[in-house]
Amino acid sequence: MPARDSGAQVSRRTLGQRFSAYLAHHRQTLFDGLQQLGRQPLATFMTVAVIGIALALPAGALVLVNNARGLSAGWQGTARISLFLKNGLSDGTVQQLADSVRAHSGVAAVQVISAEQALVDFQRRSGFNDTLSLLGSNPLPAVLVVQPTAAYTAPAAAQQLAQSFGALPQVDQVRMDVQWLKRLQAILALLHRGVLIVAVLLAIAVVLIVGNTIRLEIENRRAEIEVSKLLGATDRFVRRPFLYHGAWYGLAGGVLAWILVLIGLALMGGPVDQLVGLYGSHFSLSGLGASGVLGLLAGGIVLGWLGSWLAVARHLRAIEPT
Amino acid sequence: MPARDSGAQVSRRTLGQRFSAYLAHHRQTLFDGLQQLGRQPLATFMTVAVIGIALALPAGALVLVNNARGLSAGWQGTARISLFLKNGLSDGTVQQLADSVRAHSGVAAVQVISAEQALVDFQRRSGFNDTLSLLGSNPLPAVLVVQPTAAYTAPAAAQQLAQSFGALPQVDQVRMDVQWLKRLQAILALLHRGVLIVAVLLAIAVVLIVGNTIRLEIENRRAEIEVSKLLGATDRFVRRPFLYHGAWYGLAGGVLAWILVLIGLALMGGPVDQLVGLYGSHFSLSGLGASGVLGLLAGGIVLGWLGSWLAVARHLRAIEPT
Amino acid sequence: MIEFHEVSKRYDGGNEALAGLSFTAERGEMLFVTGPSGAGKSTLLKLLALIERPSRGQIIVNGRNLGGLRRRQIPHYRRQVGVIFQDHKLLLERSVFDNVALPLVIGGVPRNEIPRRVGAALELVGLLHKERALPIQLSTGEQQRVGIARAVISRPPILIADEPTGNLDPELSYEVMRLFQRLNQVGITVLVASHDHNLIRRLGQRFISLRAGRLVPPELAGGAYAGT
Amino acid sequence: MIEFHEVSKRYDGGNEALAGLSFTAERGEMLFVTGPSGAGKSTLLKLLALIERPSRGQIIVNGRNLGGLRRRQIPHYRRQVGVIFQDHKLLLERSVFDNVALPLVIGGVPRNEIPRRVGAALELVGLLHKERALPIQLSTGEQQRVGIARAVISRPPILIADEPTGNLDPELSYEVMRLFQRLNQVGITVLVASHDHNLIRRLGQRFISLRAGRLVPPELAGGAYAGT
Ligand SMILES: Nc1ncnc2c1ncn2[C@@H]1O[C@H](COP(=O)(O)OP(=O)(O)OP(=O)(O)O)[C@@H](O)[C@H]1O
Ligand SMILES: Nc1ncnc2c1ncn2[C@@H]1O[C@H](COP(=O)(O)OP(=O)(O)OP(=O)(O)O)[C@@H](O)[C@H]1O
Ligand SMILES: [Mg+2]
Ligand SMILES: [Mg+2]
Repeated sequence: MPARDSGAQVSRRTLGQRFSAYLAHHRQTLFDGLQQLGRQPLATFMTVAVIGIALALPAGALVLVNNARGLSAGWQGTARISLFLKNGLSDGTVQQLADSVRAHSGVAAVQVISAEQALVDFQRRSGFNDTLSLLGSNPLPAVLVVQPTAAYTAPAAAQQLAQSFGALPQVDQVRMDVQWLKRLQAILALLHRGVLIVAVLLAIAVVLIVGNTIRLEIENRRAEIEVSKLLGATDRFVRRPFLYHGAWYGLAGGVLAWILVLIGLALMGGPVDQLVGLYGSHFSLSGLGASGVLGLLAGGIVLGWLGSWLAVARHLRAIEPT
Repeated sequence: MPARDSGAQVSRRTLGQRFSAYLAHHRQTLFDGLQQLGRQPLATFMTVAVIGIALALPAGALVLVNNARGLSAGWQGTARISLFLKNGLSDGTVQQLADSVRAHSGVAAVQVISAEQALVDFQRRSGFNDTLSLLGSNPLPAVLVVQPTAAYTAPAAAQQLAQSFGALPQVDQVRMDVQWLKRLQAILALLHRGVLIVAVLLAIAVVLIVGNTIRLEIENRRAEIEVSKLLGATDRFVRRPFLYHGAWYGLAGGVLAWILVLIGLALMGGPVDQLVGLYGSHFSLSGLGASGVLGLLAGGIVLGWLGSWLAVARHLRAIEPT
Repeated sequence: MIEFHEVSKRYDGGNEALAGLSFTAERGEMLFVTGPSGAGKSTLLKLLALIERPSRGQIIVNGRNLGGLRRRQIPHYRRQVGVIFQDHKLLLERSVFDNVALPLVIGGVPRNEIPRRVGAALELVGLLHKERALPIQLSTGEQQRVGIARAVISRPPILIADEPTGNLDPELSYEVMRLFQRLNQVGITVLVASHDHNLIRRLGQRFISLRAGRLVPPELAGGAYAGT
Repeated sequence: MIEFHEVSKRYDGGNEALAGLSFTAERGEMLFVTGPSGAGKSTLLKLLALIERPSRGQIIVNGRNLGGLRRRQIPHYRRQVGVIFQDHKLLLERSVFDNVALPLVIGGVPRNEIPRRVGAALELVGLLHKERALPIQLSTGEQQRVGIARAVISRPPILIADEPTGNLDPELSYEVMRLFQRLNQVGITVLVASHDHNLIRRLGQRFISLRAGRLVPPELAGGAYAGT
């Protein structure tokens, strides 16, 4: 109907005018979405709370795993290698040997326990004061306590390191405290597996929750969608408010998750301090960090948007009046 | 309008007839709810999946905590008390002492390590073969390794036990390996706190999810509620289908949670075996147990019913056409 | 049977939909309410069905003051009043059968009695063949007739109908009104809001006329109709 | 402008709502469609608004075969057709203003133009004072008029109306029809489904008559009306 005065109205508008109207609709939809959330505060809070909880759990788990890594790094002290030296080496030779061991790339620190010091220790620990003082000479050897670097803390690597030191001519015997390390790593593997299961479940849950909420909302706004389509609205026009809506939910859920993680960390602080105190290491729980917070919020928005998209895509056609 | 033929219809029915109609409505509503879930399989699955995940996490956490308790009981072996006896006691005296220690109510087992055995052990572990063979006599004492009963495993109780044995005249020194125990207990405290936080969050989540779903469903069925009320339906009549609906959701969520816990346990089996292997203890993961499964299903139903109730109570009045 | 005493209704928006309205409908009477769009006809019927409460004045139904009914008593009262709504208010996800059966289910009628009575009610409005259809599969006039079947199925002593023939052709409108007359003849008090002056005149029933929430004196109302 | 060629519509339920219907409405014509409840009037208009697709036959609008429109083109086509629905289809949570503005928002009309045009459209149907109200705060007749304002606001070249006066009193009905006539006089093609034979006769417009999905010859149809 090209020449008709009344009908050509819409298409005669300039491209610029139409684009600015388009942008205005985007802007309005964005804030309409926010307003709509505000109009039913309790309902909105319920949905946001569920999303927030679902986001907080994997985020919190991530923080814990990161902290556990830091913690196990702090426990590297346990992965010591003790080099029992041959008897009768002079203090100078021992110091020289300690320096050369210290130069190895896998070694973080070397502590020298001289034969005299070893005897004192032994006496203190065994309580054999009388017996040992009967001995004319000190039967105990000097010991080098080697602290491997982080890269050599894993049982296999530490073992390798120990073997190479065992080959040194001045070294009589090598002992390594790997038992505790193995235990720790087994516990961490267990936790890690658990956290993975939980994280996968909860990621699914977030998409389902947002999708579900948006789906039910679409049902609720079925009339609106239907009427808009009957009046000539395109699919994109109809979809837009739902996508913004989902994104707002996701963002709000992300913020709540952040707060929950902070609370969770505060609550975990006590037991962690206690645990760390037992190992005498310097360690305090680290939080999400700026990038973690940004990731959490962005993740919330993306998941919310995604859930909406899935729900809308599935239901837009179903509502099609044709 | 007592005497009128047409109007008295409803109230003239006998009580028995009305009660059986009432029961029939209950029965029908129950199965209508199930049918309705089946009519939208995907939507139903989404809601049930979210509820199932939310129920599975605290249930799984409970199973893990229970297992950890069992595991730490299996690790009691670590809480040994070593009694270093005075030098020069005869084997008979040592055996006698061992028997009297074994008689103590706090003692589960006593292992005797004679002086000779101790020397062999020491030689093997220290590598001081040559040195010690120089000694004319064995400088090492006999040792009684005491395994406390479960009741005496806690650090404080074990300490007390150790002290009482330290007072025996034949005992020279007492040593106790409580370090590891303290570590384990700190880790368990940490896990316990974490599980508690997660469980509280998820219990809230379940009620919110069911409440939210039912709330949106009520919105969706607003017309139905309104029309029913206009036709003279009581609140209870209107509420009934939603309550059954919520209960069905909860039950289905509970069943799904059960399945998820089973899968989770299967996945955790590997790392747990590895960990347990390190401690040489006999232990295998135990599941929910019959009462746990029943509790899970009942909990699901109750939470679903509760969520519905909350949502319906809040919204029934709002829909009131008056 | 139905008495309005100086009833006013002011909605939250500020509209005075009814302003001091008084009238009486005797037991077993059939009364029409007419008036232009927005005159307050639906408001009057909503007050009777307890969908709205009056701002002032009293409504007495069957000797009972509606203002004195407690919340718990409302469902029972509503079962005594069959209402045909202007917008049908059918349940879109339920079949025609289920829609018509709803008042019986709510009223606790034994299940084995229901199919027979639903069949009879649908027969009355000529829609027995649409029993299994969903409301959206019906034309608007058919929906209106389903609403009528639902309102009469529990044989309530009072029947109120809001524009029951707005979407029906003249012949069907006449038939529906004749149906109301038959129900009225077996003793049901009937109140119908309608614009259809021709039809009302043809039926020869008593009517009251509203304008802006007030009663228009019969002489004036009659005059207005003659002009259309 | 509008041509139906042997159009049939059989719904999933098995009803043949239209059976081989053919007719033409010229550009700039005003045509009424009458017929009893269930005759297929709404179905005819739904086919025109692309709410339903014909089972057989072709519909040509403005030289374009509707069967050839792709999904993407449907929204643009719909903006060329103003529809007044039998059940209003107003958005219940939006104000009257927002409801009437919706076609402009969808059509991408600049925001500053909207209030003026909404005002003008509401003025046409006499509801400017209800601009801020929600649909449920209106009487049914007022809702119907809001639907009319929404349909005409974007000045579509084709206007189709399904029973636009079913809930209006005779005077208002006449005014609304006169409004359609004025729109028709500025070149809009108007198609109206209505039961109101008196009104159609009074307006003196051309009409076609349906019965069970078929065209009734004008002589017979005229005879039928005379009887009411
Ligand atoms: N979606 C549908 N599915 C199945 N049957 C339908 C559907 N819509 C309409 N029908 C049937 O098609 C026939 C024509 O319906 P239509 O709505 O076109 O009638 P109408 O002329 O508009 O009637 P009224 O004046 O009562 O509005 C009716 O018998 C109706 O039951
Ligand atoms: N819920 C409401 N809130 C505010 N105003 C209302 C409400 N319902 C009705 N009104 C107003 O009260 C007046 C009377 O409305 P009512 O529905 O009673 O008219 P009516 O006589 O039934 O009209 P119609 O013939 O168009 O259905 C109208 O002006 C209407 O706008
Ligand atoms: Mg009305
Ligand atoms: Mg129709």
